[in-house]
Amino acid sequence: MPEASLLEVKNLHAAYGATQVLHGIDFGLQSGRITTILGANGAGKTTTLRAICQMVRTSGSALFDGQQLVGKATEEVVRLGVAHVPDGRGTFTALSVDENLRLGAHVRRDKQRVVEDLERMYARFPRLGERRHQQAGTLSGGEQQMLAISRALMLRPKLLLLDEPSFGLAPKIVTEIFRILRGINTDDGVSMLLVEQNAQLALELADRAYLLETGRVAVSGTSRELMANESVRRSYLGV
Amino acid sequence: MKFKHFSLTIAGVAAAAISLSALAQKKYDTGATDTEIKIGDTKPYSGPASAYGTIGKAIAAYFDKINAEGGINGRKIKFISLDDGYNPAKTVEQVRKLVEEDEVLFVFNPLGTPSNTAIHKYMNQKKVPQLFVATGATKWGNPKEYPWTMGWQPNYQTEGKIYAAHILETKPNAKIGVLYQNDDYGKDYLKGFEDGLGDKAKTMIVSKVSYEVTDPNVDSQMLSLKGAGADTFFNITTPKFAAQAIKKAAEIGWKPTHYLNNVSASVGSVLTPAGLDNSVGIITTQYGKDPTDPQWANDKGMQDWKAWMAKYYPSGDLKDASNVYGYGVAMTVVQVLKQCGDNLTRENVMKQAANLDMTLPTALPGINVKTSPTDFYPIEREQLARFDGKTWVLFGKVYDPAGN
Amino acid sequence: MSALPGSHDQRPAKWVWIAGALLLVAALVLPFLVKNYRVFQFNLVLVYAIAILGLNILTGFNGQISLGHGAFYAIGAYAAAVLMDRVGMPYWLTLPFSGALCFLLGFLMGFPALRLAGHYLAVATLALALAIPQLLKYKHLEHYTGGVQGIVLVKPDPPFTFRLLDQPFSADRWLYFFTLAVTIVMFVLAWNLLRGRVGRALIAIRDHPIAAAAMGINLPMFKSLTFGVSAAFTGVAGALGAVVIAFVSPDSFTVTLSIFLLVGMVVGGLASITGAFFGAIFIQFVPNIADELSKSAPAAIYGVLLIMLMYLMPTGVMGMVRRLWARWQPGARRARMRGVQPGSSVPVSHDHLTKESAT
Amino acid sequence: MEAFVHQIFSGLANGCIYGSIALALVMIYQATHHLNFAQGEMATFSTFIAWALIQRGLPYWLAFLLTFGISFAAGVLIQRIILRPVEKAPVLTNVNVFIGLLLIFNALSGWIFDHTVKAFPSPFPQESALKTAYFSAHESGSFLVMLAVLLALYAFFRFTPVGLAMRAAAQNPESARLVGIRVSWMLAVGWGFAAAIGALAGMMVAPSVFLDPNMMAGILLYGFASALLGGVDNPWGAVLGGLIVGVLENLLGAYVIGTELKLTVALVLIVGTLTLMPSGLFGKRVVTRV
Repeated sequence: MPEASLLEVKNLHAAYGATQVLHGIDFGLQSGRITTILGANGAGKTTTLRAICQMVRTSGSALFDGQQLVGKATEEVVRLGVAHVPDGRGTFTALSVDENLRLGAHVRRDKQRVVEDLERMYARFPRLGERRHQQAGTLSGGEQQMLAISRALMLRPKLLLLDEPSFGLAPKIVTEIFRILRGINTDDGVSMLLVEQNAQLALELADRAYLLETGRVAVSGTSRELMANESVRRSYLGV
Repeated sequence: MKFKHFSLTIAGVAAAAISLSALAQKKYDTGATDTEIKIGDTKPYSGPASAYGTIGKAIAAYFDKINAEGGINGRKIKFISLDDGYNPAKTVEQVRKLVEEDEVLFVFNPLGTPSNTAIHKYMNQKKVPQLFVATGATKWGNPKEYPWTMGWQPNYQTEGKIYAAHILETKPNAKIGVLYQNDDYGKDYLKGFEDGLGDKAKTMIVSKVSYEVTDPNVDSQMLSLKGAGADTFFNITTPKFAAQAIKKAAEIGWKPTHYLNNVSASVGSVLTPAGLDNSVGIITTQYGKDPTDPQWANDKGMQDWKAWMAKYYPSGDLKDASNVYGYGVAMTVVQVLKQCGDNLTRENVMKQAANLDMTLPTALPGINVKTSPTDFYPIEREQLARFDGKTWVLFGKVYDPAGN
Repeated sequence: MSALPGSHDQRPAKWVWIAGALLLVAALVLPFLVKNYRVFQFNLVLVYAIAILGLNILTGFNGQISLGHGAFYAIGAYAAAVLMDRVGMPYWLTLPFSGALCFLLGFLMGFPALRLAGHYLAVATLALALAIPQLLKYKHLEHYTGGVQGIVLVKPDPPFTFRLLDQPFSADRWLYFFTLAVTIVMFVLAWNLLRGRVGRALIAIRDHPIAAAAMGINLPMFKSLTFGVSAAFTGVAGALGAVVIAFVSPDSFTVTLSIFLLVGMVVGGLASITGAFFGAIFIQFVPNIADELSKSAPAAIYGVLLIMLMYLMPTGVMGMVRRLWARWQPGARRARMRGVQPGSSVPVSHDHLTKESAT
Repeated sequence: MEAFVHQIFSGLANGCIYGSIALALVMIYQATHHLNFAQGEMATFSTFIAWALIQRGLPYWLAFLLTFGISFAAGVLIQRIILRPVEKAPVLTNVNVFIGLLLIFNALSGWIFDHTVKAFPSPFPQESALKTAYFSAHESGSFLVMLAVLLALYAFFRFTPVGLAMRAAAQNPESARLVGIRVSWMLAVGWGFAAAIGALAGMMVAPSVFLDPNMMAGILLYGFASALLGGVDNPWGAVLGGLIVGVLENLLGAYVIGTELKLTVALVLIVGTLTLMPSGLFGKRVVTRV
C-alpha cells in the first residue's frame, strides 16, 4: 500500500429496516487521493456514504484513521473529521448563507481561525459572498451546491464525502464545480470520496474507482483501468 | 377438681345467656354489630374540588379519637371514605359499593351538590340514611319526599335571605352587583338572595355576572360590576376567586358594601391572601368559629379543637376552616349514635337524627343544632359579622329564619 | 381475535369458535354469580368498551388524535336523558337517536379536522372537551338540559322477573343483558366495518396518507365519515351510560373523561377491536385500586402507568398478545404470519419506512 | 366608555398571562415539533417551588433565579429521561407521554403543597412608578418581564452558536447531525428553556390568580389558542396572539355573549384559526415537499 490508507472498509453491511442494501463491501481510501464510487441507481452508492456516517444501521468494520466508525453516532463520526455533502445538499433553507457556513464549523473550537476560513470561503466562492445574508433557500441549484461544499470545508475535514454533486445542475456549472473540487484536493490536500452518476466526469477527476452493483463491489482499480474496462465502458460510459 | 371446674363454666355460660337476653332488645341493621359501626362517605380527594378532601381526613381523625376513647357504647367506628373526584357518575358507583358491598350502616357527609343529587333517589329507595350531606343546597331538608336525606350546615338560600334582609334594613335604595359561580352552589345562593329581596330584586340588582371554575381570574367580571355603578356587592365565590375579587376591587378603587358568602369567609385562607386591609368592612354570616380569628384564641372549644388537631390530625392545616367543619359534623353524628344506644337500625338512626337539640363547642354562641321530624335543617341560625382588619366582629341579632 | 387486515382470510381455527362460545356462556351467567353492585360495575365496563372502541376507530385505525371524545360521550348521554325525561321516549329507543346525533356532529367536526395535523387536532378536540360542560350549563339550554342541576332519570325495571341461583332478576341485571346485547351489536358492526375494505383504507390513510390518496381513496370523505362513525359509537356509549347511572350533570363529563378514554384505548391497544375490553377494565378498576394505595395522588399513579405503557407496550395489551401468539406459534405458521404482515400496523416501528431515502 | 377601556386593559393583562404560556409552548414546538400538554402543570409546579423557597425566607429575586435554574435543569432532565425513548415515536405516543406528565405534576403539586389557596408575592411594589391608570404595578411589571424574556430569546437564537444549532436541529435534524450537532441535546435544551419560561410565566401569573394546584388548568387552553393564533413557530406571534386572545375574550365576555361562554370562545378561536389560517397570523407558511 503506497500511501497510508485513510479509510479501511471491511465486510460492510447496511440495511433500511428489513431491506438489506449493502451485502458486505470492502474498499480502501488513500489519504490525499480522490476516490469515486460508480454504479447504477439503487446500487447502494448513497447508502455507502450514509453507512460511513452511521446514518443507517450497519455491521462489519470501517476504520477511519485507526478509529472504528461502526457503532458511533453520526455526530461523533463528524467530529473525527469526516464531512458529508448529502444528496439533495441538505442546506438549511430557512437560515442565511452565513449561518449555514458557520454551522459547518459548529464542532471546531478555534473560533478565531473559523472567522478567517469564513472569509476564505467567500473569496473562493464570490457569489456566496454577495449573498452572504440571503436565505439559503433562495439560492440557485449551483449556488446551493457551492454552499454545501464550502459548509463541509468549514469543518477542515480529513475526508470529504460528496454525494452526486452534479445532480440537477447545468453542464457548465458541473464542470466548474469539478474544477473547484480538483483545486481543493491539490491546494489543501483534502482526500475525497465521490459518489457520482456521471461516470465520465468522475473518472477524469478521481485517482481510483470502485464499481458497485446491487450492493457488492463488482470492479475496482485506478480510473484509467476502469476507463479501459470493456464492461464499464459499455454500461456506464455509453461508448 | 374437675367437677368444680366444670360447674364454673356452666355458671359462666348461664350468666352470659342471661346477660344476652337482658339486652335482647339490641337491634342491628347491616353495618352495625356489638363491636363495630361501619360508616361510609365520599369526598373529592382528587379533581377540581380536591381542596375539600381535608374534611374527610378531619372526620376520620375525629373518629380515631372516639375509638381511642372506647368508641360509642363499646362499639368502634369503622369509617370508609372513598374518592369520587367530584364526578357524580363516580359518586353513584362508590356509594353503591359502600351500601351493597361494604354494607355500611349509613352514608355520612357525602360532599357536593351534584354528587348528592346523583344518589338522592337511590338512597331513599334503598332506605339507607344519607346523613348530614356536605352541601348547602335547600333540597336536602325535605322529610316528606326524601325521609332518608338530611343536610347539616345552614343552607345557601337561607344565608342569601339574611343578606337580602340586612340590605333592605340598612340600604333600601342600594344598587347591587352580584358575582356568582356558574353552578348549583352559586345559583342556590342567588335564588335565596332574590327571594329575600322579593319584588325589589329586579330594581335593586343592577348587574348579575357569572364566572367559570376554569376562568383564570374574575378581573373582567369585577370591572363590569363596577361599570354598572353598583354600590353594594354580593360575592358568591369559592375561596380562590373570593381572594381575587377582594384584591381586584381594591385595585380598581371600587369600595362597595361587600357581602361575602360564608363558604369563603375564612380569615386565614381567603382574607389574608387577598390582603387584610383590602378586606376591612366585609360582611358575612357565621355559624362556626373561624380558627384563624384571634378572638377565639383562648376559647375552650377552640383550644380543645387545636389539641385534637395536634394529636389526631397533625398534617391538617390549622388555618383551614374545613377542618373545623369536619370536627363539628363528626361530633353531631357521634351524638346521634349515642342517642341510638343499642338500637342501631337505619330507621332509628334517622329518628334520632330528627330529634337533636345540642350545641357544638366550635359553633358560635347562640347557634344550636336542632332538628325535628318536620325540620330537617340541623343548623339554621346564623349571625352577621363584619371584618375589622383583624377578626370577624359579630353584630346584630342571630337570624333564625325557621323561627324556632 | 382481530389480527391485521392482511391476515383476515385465514379461517380462524376451530378452537377460536369454542372459546367464543364459552366466553358468551360465561358472560350470560356472570351477573347471577355476583352482587348487584358488581353487576353495575360490569355494566360500566361494557359502556366504556363501546366508547373506547369508538375512539379507537378514529385514532387507532385512522390515526386522527382526539382528546375530546368525552364531549361526544356527554352529548350522547344528554341526548338520551333529554329524550327520556322531556319527550318520554323509552330508553332503548334513545340509543339510535343519540348515535345519529353524534354521527352528525362528528361528521361536521371531521371537516375542520381534515386540515389539522396530529397535535393541532388534539388541541382542537381538547378545546371541545373543555367547552361542552360549559355549553350544557348555558342558560338558554337550561330548560332542556336541566342546567347545573342535571337530569335525574328513572332506572328502567326489568320486563319480567325470575330467580336464578337465588339472585333476583334486578334492574341492574336486566340492564346488564341489555348493555351486553348492545355491546355485541356494536362490536360486530365494528368488526365487519374494519375487517374489510374500509378497514384497510383507514390504515392506509393512517400510515401513508399521500399514497392512499394516490390509490384513489377519497381522503376528505373517508376521514369525515370515520370521525362521524367514531363519534356515533362513543355517543351510543354515552346514552347507555346515562341509562345505567340514571343521572347526568355537566360535572360528570369533564376533560378527565376524555383522558380516561384515551388511556383506555392505549392500554387496550391501538387498532385493536377486542383491546377495547382490556382498556375498559383498566379505566374502571385501576382508579379504585389507586385510591386505596394513596388517597392524595391517584392521578400520579395513573400518569406513571400511562408513560410506562408507552415504553413497555406501545401496542397495548392486544399488541402483546399478538406478539406472544406469533412467537408461540409452530415455525411454519409463524413464518407465514410474518410474511403476511405488510410492514407492520404497529405505529411505533413503522416510522422507519417513511424515512426511506432514494438510493 | 371608561369601563370599556378598563376591559381592554384587563384583557391585555390576561393576554400577558396567555402570551407567556404560549411562549413556552412555542419554545418546545420550535425545538421538537410537539405541543407540550403538560406545560401548564410544569409551570404550576415550578411556581410552587418558588413559593416554598420564599416561605423559607429567601429574598424574592434569589428565589426567582433559583427557580429559573431548577426549572431549566428539570426540563432538560425530563427530555433526557422521559422523552428521549419516544423521540422517534409517532405523535400519539408523545401526546400520551405529555398527558402522563400532566397527571403526575398535577398530583405532585397537590400532594406536596396541598390544595389550600396561597398568595404569591409580586416583585413590583404596588405604589411604584409602574402603576398606571389602567395597569396595576404587577400587570405592567409582568408585561415588561415578558418583553425582556422575548428579547433575550431573540438574541439567544440570533446571535449565539447554541441558538443557531438549535434552530438548525429543529429545521433539518439530519443535516444538523452532519455538521456535528448533537440533536438530542438540542431538544433537551429546548425543553429546559420551555420549563424555565413556564416557571417565569407561573411566577408572573400567581400574584393575580393565586397559587393552587389547578391554577394553570384553564390558562393552558387559552395559551394554546394564543400560540396557534399567533403562529406556533414564532415567539413574537405567540405573545401577540396572547394579547389578542386576552382582549377578545374580555370584550366578548363583557359585552357580547356573556361570561358563561368564554370556553366556547376559546374553542371557536382554536378551530377557526386552525382551519382558516393553519400557520397562524404571523407564522411562516409551512410548505412540505411531497
